[in-house]
Amino acid sequence: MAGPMKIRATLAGGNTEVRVLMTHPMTTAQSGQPLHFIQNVSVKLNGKALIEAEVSQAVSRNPVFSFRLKGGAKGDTIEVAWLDNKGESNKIETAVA
Amino acid sequence: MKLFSLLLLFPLFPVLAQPTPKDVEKVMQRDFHPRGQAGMDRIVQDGLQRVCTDTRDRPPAELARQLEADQMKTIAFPQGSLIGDWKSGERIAQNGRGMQWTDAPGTANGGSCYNCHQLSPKEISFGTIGPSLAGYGAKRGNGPDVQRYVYGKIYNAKAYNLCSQMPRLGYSGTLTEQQIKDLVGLLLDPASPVNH
Amino acid sequence: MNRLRRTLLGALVAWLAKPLAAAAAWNENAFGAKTPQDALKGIGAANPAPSKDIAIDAPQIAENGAVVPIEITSNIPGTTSIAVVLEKNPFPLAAKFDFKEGALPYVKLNVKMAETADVRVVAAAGGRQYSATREVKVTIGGCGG
Amino acid sequence: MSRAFARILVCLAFCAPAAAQDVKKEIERYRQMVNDGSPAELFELEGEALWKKPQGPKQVSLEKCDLGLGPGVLKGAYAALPRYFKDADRVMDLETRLLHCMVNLQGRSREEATKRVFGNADRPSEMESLSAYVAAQSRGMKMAPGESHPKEKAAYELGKALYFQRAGSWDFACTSCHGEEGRRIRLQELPVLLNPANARSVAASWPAYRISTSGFVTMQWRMNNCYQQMRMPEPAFGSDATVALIQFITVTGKGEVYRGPGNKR
Repeated sequence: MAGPMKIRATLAGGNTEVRVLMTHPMTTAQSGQPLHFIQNVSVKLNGKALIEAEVSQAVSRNPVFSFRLKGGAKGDTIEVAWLDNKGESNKIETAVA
Repeated sequence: MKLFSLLLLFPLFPVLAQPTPKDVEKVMQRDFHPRGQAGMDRIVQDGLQRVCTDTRDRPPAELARQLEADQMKTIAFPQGSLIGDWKSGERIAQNGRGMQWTDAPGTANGGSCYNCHQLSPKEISFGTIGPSLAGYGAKRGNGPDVQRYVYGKIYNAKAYNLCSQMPRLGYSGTLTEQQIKDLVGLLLDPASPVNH
Repeated sequence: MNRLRRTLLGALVAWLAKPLAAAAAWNENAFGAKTPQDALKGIGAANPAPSKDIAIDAPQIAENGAVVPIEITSNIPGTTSIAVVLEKNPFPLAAKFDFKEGALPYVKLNVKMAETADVRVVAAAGGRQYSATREVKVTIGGCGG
Repeated sequence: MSRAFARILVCLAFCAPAAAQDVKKEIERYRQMVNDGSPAELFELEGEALWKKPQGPKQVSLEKCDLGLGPGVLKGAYAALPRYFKDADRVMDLETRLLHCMVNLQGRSREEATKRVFGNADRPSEMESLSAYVAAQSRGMKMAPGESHPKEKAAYELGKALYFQRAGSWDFACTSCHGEEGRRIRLQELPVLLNPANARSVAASWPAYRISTSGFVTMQWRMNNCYQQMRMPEPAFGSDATVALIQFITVTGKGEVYRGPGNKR
């Protein structure tokens, strides 16, 4: 079961600032534990994918990302989703404030 | 339970005065428990710990001299050169483990030196509770008197300054004779990075 | 009718659930690379041109290598991706972000760094590759080693 | 020539301190960058779920737990701790009080409820997540621990005395590291908690997410871990000794606006 996520999307200077927190161990090959890390992150505005990321085990545990989207309006829907190397996934949605 | 706590608390602080070190020791004996290598004997203050607590680390000069002389007697100075292997000394200085309840007894302890002192100028992560020791040997040379002072200071810092915050690393059984010699090497060997 | 609706609904749910998994490509070749050069080759950026228009904001000294914050803005017009390469990590490629129309070429993330090293950022724009670096010193923490 | 000489003099006076100043500034910048977006918020979410989850022989949640402002009142409760509780006839900090509720409300044994009070990044403890959640409900409120009851005063005095008590294999007291302004262990600055200015920023930022371990840490853990590093035996969780130290630090730092669970080294 994937741990909780947290998201905040706010208008700033005509753009939308998105900050997202993810619960994930992000274990490395060096840790001696089974490799377990997020590989894909996507950011969608009103259902349309605007950012697609591939990431490695070098991203810190409990990842925090900030992104910026052009424009945006109050109430727009932002969705961030992740998928890890074991096929586990999670996503969270919020309205731009 | 209520009676117990009444009995325990009231004799300790009848009028909310500052509890004495003896009072605090009693509380600790009640509220602490042994774990791993850390036994309850460590709660019991020895003479100098008691004096330093009582005087907030400012003991009267005469008493300090007497107790420092007692501490000096605990130091067993080895014969011959006291300068060991500075490379091993650097590892001991970097290592902050040892003597904790989480540390396995019987494994070599560290000296935690960098936690409080600057030594090799190459290491930027150093503490400042103690003075910087960068260039120590370059400034003072490495004659027999300096070697003896450094060895003694690491073995039992309290012999030189009664209420120093530096642990008595030899006296407490933290470091072995060879480990202390290696640290002397780290400070005094001209080849040591401390002196570059 | 009901059954048809259920079948359609089921197909719709399956289709909705799919995009992430289906779109989830992961460049095994580049992420598995053990040198920065191979990592760069893996993302098709073997010889990026140095650029002053990539702003990397990272602390010069990181108190803890487990969390090194890096904030990146590409000021190169038409930037479509930003990749982060940690030059002394066992697997140097840390992340690659693809930006579609509507996203700004900006990201802030935290990465792990084994030791003091250069952080290299590669930005792609108009089919060309640009890069900039910034050094981060990683220090040893206090208290019990 | 004289200009070169002057330059050397200026350098002698300022170069080394300037380098140390730069390190300090950069570490400060590092902390600011990391603080923007703390995973502490993830622990708050877990804590909320635990607060509402029926547990123990009585299968009840902690939602009726009285943290000092009445059963179930969370807003501002953390900012008013530690305090004296009549039903327990002692001073309690947040974790000690949570334990009290687990035992008395949920019917759990003290032994079971304290079996694993300090967790790790892989599995945070119940206490840690709950502390994150409860503390977060005091964000923006002034820290005002209890200090009028005789037992609150006694706890403060005991905490202060403990702060100076030298013992253990390495002769340490809290003051050995936290006794003089401006000192560091490695690069970590050490607040002198006798100084209200320092105690205020501590009171305003604990409990917290710990970057070096990716776990959430509480004040009871901080006390426990300091004694471990002081080479002492272990203080019991929620004991008068640990509560007294927390009381001493919080009272010294009273009046500060609580910023909510943040980040630590």
